[in-house]
Amino acid sequence: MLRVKDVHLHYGAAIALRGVSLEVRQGEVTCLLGRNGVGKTSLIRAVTGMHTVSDGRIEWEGEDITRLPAYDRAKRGIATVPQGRDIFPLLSVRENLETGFGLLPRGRRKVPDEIFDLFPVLAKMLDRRGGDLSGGQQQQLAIARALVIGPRLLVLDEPTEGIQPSIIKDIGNIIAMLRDKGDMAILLVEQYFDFAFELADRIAVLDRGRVVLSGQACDFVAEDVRSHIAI
Amino acid sequence: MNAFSGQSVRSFKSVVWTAGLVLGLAVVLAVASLLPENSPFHVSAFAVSLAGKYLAYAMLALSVDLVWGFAGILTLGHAAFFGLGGYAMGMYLMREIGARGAYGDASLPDFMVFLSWKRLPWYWWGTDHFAWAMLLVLVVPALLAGIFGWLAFRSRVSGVYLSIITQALTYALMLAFFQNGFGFGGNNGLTDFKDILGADLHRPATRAVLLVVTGGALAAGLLASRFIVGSRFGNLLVAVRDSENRTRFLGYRPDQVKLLVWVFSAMLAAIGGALYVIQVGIINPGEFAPANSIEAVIWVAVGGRGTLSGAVLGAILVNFGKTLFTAWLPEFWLYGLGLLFIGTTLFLPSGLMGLWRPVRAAPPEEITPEVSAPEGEHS
Amino acid sequence: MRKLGLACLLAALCLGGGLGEASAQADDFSGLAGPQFEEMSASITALAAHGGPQGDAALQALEDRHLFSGADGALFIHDGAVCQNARTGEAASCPEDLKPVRLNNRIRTVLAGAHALRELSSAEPDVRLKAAQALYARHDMTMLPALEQAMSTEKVPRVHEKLMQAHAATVLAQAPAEGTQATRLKAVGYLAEVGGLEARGLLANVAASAVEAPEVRHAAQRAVSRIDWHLRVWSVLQNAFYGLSYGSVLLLAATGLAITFGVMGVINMAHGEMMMIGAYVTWLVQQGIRMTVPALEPIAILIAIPVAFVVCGGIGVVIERSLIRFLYGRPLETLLATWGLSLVLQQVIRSVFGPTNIAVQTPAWLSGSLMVGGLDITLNRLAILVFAGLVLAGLMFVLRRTTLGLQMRAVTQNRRMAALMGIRTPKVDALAFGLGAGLAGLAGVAVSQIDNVSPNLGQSYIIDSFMVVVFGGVGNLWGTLAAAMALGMGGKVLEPTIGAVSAKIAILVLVIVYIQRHPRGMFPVRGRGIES
Amino acid sequence: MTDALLLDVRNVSVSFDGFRAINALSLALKAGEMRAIVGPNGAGKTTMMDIITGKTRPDSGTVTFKGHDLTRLDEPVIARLGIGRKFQKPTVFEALTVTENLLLSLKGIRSPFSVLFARESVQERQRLAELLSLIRLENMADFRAGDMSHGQKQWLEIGMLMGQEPDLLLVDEPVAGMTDAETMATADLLREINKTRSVVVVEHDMDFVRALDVPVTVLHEGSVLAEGTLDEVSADPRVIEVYLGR
Amino acid sequence: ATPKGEPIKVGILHSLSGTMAISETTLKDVMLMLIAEQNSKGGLLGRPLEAVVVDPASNWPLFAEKARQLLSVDKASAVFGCWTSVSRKSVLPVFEELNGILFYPVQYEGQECSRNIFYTGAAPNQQAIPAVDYLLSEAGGGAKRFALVGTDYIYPRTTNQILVNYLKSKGIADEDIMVNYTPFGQSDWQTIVSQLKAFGSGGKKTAVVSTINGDANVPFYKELGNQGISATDIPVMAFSVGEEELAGMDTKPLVGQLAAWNYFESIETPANTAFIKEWHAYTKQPKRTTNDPMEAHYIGFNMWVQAVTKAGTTDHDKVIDAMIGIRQPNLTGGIAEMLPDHHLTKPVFIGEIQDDGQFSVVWKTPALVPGQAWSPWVAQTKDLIGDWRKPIACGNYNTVTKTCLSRKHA
Ligand SMILES: Nc1ncnc2c1ncn2[C@@H]1O[C@H](COP(=O)(O)OP(=O)(O)OP(=O)(O)O)[C@@H](O)[C@H]1O
Ligand SMILES: Nc1ncnc2c1ncn2[C@@H]1O[C@H](COP(=O)(O)OP(=O)(O)OP(=O)(O)O)[C@@H](O)[C@H]1O
Ligand SMILES: NC(N)=O
Ligand SMILES: [Mg+2]
Ligand SMILES: [Mg+2]
Repeated sequence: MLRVKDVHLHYGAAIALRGVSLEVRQGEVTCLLGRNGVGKTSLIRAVTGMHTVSDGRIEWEGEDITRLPAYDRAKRGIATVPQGRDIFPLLSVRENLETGFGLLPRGRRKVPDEIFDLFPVLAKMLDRRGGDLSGGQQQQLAIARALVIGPRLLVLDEPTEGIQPSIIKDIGNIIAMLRDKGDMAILLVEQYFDFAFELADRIAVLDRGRVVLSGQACDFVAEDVRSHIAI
Repeated sequence: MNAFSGQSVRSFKSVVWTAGLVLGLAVVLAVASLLPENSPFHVSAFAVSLAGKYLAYAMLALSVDLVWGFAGILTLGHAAFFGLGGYAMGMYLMREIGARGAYGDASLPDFMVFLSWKRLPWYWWGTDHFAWAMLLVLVVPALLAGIFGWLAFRSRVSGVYLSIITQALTYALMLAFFQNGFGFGGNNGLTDFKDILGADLHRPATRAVLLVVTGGALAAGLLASRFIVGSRFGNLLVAVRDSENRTRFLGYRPDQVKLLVWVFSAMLAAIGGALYVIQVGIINPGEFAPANSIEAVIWVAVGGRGTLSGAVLGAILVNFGKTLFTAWLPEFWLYGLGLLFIGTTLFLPSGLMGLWRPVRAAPPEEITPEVSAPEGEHS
Repeated sequence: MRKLGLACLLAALCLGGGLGEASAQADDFSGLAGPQFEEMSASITALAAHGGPQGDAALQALEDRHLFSGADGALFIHDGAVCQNARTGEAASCPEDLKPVRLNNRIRTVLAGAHALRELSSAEPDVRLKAAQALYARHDMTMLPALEQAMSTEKVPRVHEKLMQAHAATVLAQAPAEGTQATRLKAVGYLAEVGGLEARGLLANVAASAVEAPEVRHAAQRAVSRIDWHLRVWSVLQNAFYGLSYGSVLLLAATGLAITFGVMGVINMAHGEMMMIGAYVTWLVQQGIRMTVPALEPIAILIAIPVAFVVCGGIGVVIERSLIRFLYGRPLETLLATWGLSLVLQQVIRSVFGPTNIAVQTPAWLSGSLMVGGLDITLNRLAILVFAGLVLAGLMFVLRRTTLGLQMRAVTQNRRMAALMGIRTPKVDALAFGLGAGLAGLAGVAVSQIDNVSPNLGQSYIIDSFMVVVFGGVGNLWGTLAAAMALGMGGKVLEPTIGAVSAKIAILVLVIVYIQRHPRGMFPVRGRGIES
Repeated sequence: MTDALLLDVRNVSVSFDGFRAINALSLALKAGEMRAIVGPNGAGKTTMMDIITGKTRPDSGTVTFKGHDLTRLDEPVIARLGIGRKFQKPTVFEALTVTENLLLSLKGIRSPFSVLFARESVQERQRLAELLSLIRLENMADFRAGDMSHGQKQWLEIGMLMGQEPDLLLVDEPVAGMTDAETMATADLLREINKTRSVVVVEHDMDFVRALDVPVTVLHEGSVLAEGTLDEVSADPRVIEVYLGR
Repeated sequence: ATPKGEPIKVGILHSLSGTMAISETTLKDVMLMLIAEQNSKGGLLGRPLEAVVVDPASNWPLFAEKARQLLSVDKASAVFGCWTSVSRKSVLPVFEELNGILFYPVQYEGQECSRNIFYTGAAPNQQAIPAVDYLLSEAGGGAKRFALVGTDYIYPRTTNQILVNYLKSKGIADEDIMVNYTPFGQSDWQTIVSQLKAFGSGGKKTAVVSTINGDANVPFYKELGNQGISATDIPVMAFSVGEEELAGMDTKPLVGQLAAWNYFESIETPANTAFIKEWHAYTKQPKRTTNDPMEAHYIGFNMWVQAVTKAGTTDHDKVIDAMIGIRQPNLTGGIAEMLPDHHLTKPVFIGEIQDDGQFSVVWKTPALVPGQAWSPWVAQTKDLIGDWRKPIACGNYNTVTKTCLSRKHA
């Protein structure tokens, strides 16, 4: 279980998170919602280790990981699909998928076939440079890349951005499937409300660096939540 | 990154200050050098010539900062323009010697007599006229920069590719000027100058005037540069520097934008070179050595890239340090200089100017070093 | 003043401006005691002709620098332990004030001739063949009788062949005499067959000679033009080899930079200094081995290869951890820091080893050259060519086929994302920089075999290295290879016609023009991710 | 509004290393028209915009805009002819502030010399204020663009596109990363713009496309798969198969 | 007696960093040794000598700046310095302007005669011409074809210009002279060495005269060795290769190659032996070599000491005048005399490289050769002499027209 406790985060003098607390449980999808610039990505950065927090505490599976560098968190099973995709532009699709192999025991260094079932286009383009892919293809690659390392916590920052509707549906299905396996915790940031609301077990709504609403998804009515993230 | 960002354009008051300071300092030193030698305020001719050299170097640094700090062109060959300006000035000074050379030849400089040349090569014609020589100081480097820049920017040569061809350019010039057959005195270059516009170069008054002229030129250069990078054009430069392609889709021609500063910068460097040669008394192909251009970049980095005043400050301080170290610690000064460069990068990422100009980027300790850096252009 | 006058006199004596010294025993040996080179040469000729075994021994000793002269023209052969009287061969106790008998080039020439003559009668055909070869090159008319004698007894065809050639050369080297026209004509034909520079020289003389019979002269002229044509053909290949070899030096110098700069994006101005350290390590290894296990001396250079790689690599890791790692994302600042570093490293080496050149030995098996047809392939260059190829192949393997290679590329393309994928970026950075520095060290080992090793070594390679990496297309090893070879070949093709200086300028201008047409080098990294 | 063709893409093809990204694509746009383009990831939508704006040269085919053959022109010229573009991945000048970004985009001065001597005019100031409020970044006017969140950059880029006042706007995925409410607002904005200008929009958000209420072109594997109203194309089984999913 | 009073300052203007440090550092060290020795002998005029060391860093304009500093800030009574001709050319105007004294210890191209410079190295007629004489002679192999290879700068260019004229006067035909220049720091000699090889196969005895600059020599000789050119085939006569350069090379393949100098470490005279011993003791390096420019500084320094003693003052004008005619024994025998043109009389030696990194002298000029500032083998200067004695007192006096070309260096 991931526990974020009273986390503050600054960019220089600017403050992006002011005491955010959050829990993400195994076998659940926790959905983070909020308007542009309220700090969703910042929270993801804090959790994955892309940015050090100025105050507060982050625990994963009972261990304090607040000060661990990103690669050590990855080693503990945290995989990330960052906003903006962050594909390695000059590595081939295959190589992009293999960048996480260092975390796997030698025998398991193989891209699982399910991934190509889910994203058939990647199988066709294994030798194309990541940077040459279309935006949506890159997004698919980013998700696939995160799944390759077999994470226990999957962090997704707007994973449906730029993806065609049919594949969004597939992604929804796979997230649901991963959740249903029960051993994976999923933290999902999403603007696509219907998509998020349908998947979410828990919901947290951010506004200006604070959690303004949180709880079990089933406790909320969609329109209430929507109103919190309206302009 | 410590580099100049658009917003700081408006906080450029320091440039005006620096210009005034530089000019004032030059005037004070010049006047003090003319005081009688026993006066407590007397400044030696040596100090005046040193100051003149520093200010000339500062012009080179300024010109580098303009293209590197603002247009993002890391030039590793700017000394080429400095040297060309210097040679043009040297040609005039050489001709001024007239029949006072070792061989007493009124029309041919010594080294030509020495190599049994019979006639002045065509490119030396008219160099006995000050005005023509000054025109050459400006036009030759501008022309070279123009052609070079036009071709390079138009075909979108950028980044290290541009850096390396600027280096190749100055290296090629160095080798060419080394050749005796090239008509510029080979390795020895041009030296042993006597006077300028009839004024004896060895007289304190002449030196004082030259120092003031250099100070004035530098101040003018600073103000002109400020004008160029100030306001909207400065923003455009930054835009071109950070995302050249994006400016194209807005309808700008980044090649022309860059060419404009590039040529201006070359001319600035050339003026610096011309003033340098008068006061240092020699110009030779060593000025084209790639290491010189790299050093000029380093002055800028030490002073603070993207801050015009910083370039001037960096050039003066590093060279002053060099003068001191080479005299005080002749066998260890390289340690001092090397460590200065290393220390500056580590502890003063914004250069000396960063000391009093607030750094705009997030302070490094906020971020784990390993994961903080925004990725550079993947090259 | 007086003392100095004496010194002058002494000096004059030593130099023997023509004073001559009455020797105690005027015999064939006496000239050897010097100081007159004239007499020495006469002695050698005489001893070679009829000096007997003792004469042979003395000449051999002279060649080996084991011949010493004492007072009164006494001569001793002294090789380390044993001392004997050169004239008699008896064991003797060597006096204190012995001086080695001095040689000059003329004496060496005469001595070489004498040596060859002696060996003509060796039992070993290979030795005789070498002797014949030497006599061919010497074509000294005094050798003619000995040559003819040898020819008449020689049974081994290839030796006989060589002797015939030597004979022909010797005949032609003399001025024509009455009635020798037929022999000379035959000799011309013979030499025309042999070809090569030696023969060409002799034939050219004959062709230009005014006293030569027209028939012989014309034959010689034809032979010269034929040989010239052959030489021209070979010289094309020869130049190609020079180009390859020069290119391979550039390649070696650039591979390390292809990592630190090409892959990691660090503008590593201290790259040359890492090469310099590699060269100094080579020297240290050689010295160390000489002092500890002299038997291994010939392969010291091979031992230096891994040592230099590890030492330079280690230094690279230290540099990365203490300096470079603070500068990621500020690629241009690495220029400043590494420039400072290069100044410091140069001065450290200057302080420790002194400012002057140090002598790195070239082992015998790397010296000299291999003749392949008309192609002269120098062994050290060949070794560097092969070495460069191996290094490049190894590097390709590491980058393309190993996890480290993939991680290195990932880290430099997107450091933050790489960390998110669990890549230990600090370790990868350190290893990558270490690899680059280690490769520079390897280049240093190679360069120590052809260039001078001084604190300035790095400075002379840094510009070319950057040029190669950039010209080839940053981040592409094939590009680095192509660029190194293109620059090497280009330079060597131009050099014979326009000279080294202009060739260098021309190459620089060509690079500038080429980059204008191909703004991302020879092997550009393309794609939509790249700003075009 | 005339019926004359503003943009005429005809039979255009382009391949990258043998991969045919655009395959004999034709597309025509009348002046004042707005067109939505949808299609699977990798269908060639962005590439098509690259071709129109001069970033990519087609291997064959012609692109005509106001009578000019765009395949012969380079980016700045095309931009000056009146084509503006918003990129799929928001691209703004990160070192500049929001205001500075907008100021550079404002229609008008483009030659380096005139930029050198340009001073901010009253109209420009007014225009800037309008734009800032339009993209709701008034309180971030002096914020460095590079420090903004993803969505904020999206908005800024839309603002820059407005500032250019082009005759034809090419908008690549404008609402990616926007909330539903913002998405609707953006649709309104585009419709408003369309009153005076022509627009081509690429989007995967069907709600947004629906809100635009304009003809839709479906691209697939580099060519047009279907054309019509949204309802028409959504009913097309091929479109469902390759794009919408069941 | 321990010297007392205001120290007399002696400037040392040699590069301690950069490309020339390789050669010049030694000269700085030898000057420090000479000064220390002089101080232990009671100083000069009873006053101690103080060395002022600066580092012009192989940067020519910096030479001028440092010269100015030594003369105007440190008030150096004499300066010992420079190696390359360009560094000398760069400081010359400064020395003339501030009326300083410079001792220049390196063989050079001549064609210069300043009142403020004492040229203690060889002029072309004290090195190049005798060397070629040797090569032409029977003893030297009787070469009939010459390849003049050099680094592309003024010293080789001028020397070769002089040599070409000289060789032609000796009946060597144009086609038997090849001239080739390379850039500084040339490290790839494959093509040039093979050209030399081909040039040497013209059927005539061929010699190479090398004015290749210091650090390009190692790769040059390595290539010679590898392409199998030995001294007995094509001898190479070098003007810039001394013991110091050899110390950085494996000399076995080079045995027999030649160099022309006015001093060799291997020449055994009591004075030289003592000098070498002192050098080893001073540097605490028992293997450190000595070389020709060091001897030049030794002579120059001792001459200056004599001249100051004679003049009784360090006043520059008086010392300059006192210098002419000062005699100082060479380390290798004979007496060096300061001539009116500020050059020395020197013996000229030809040495062959030995496998121990030393030279063995194989020839020497029968008498000391007086240095000529202006070469008689160059049309423009054949009538010029320098004579700084009154009444001529000029550096470029035309013996035909009986006038000074200019008062330039007066
Ligand atoms: N590198 C940075 N430096 C300074 N400020 C930043 C930086 N990154 C983000 N911010 C600011 O922090 C705030 C939160 O940004 P964050 O990226 O977390 O927003 P978000 O909720 O993910 O928005 P979006 O939906 O647009 O992605 C924003 O106001 C943004 O301007
Ligand atoms: N430079 C290139 N090299 C190789 N393939 C490329 C290149 N540029 C584009 N492609 C390929 O061309 C196809 C079209 O890409 P494009 O970006 O136009 O798609 P798109 O329709 O915009 O998709 P998305 O909806 O995902 O943004 C993709 O399959 C992409 O991988
Ligand atoms: N004077 C010299 N050797 O440059
Ligand atoms: Mg976000
Ligand atoms: Mg797209």
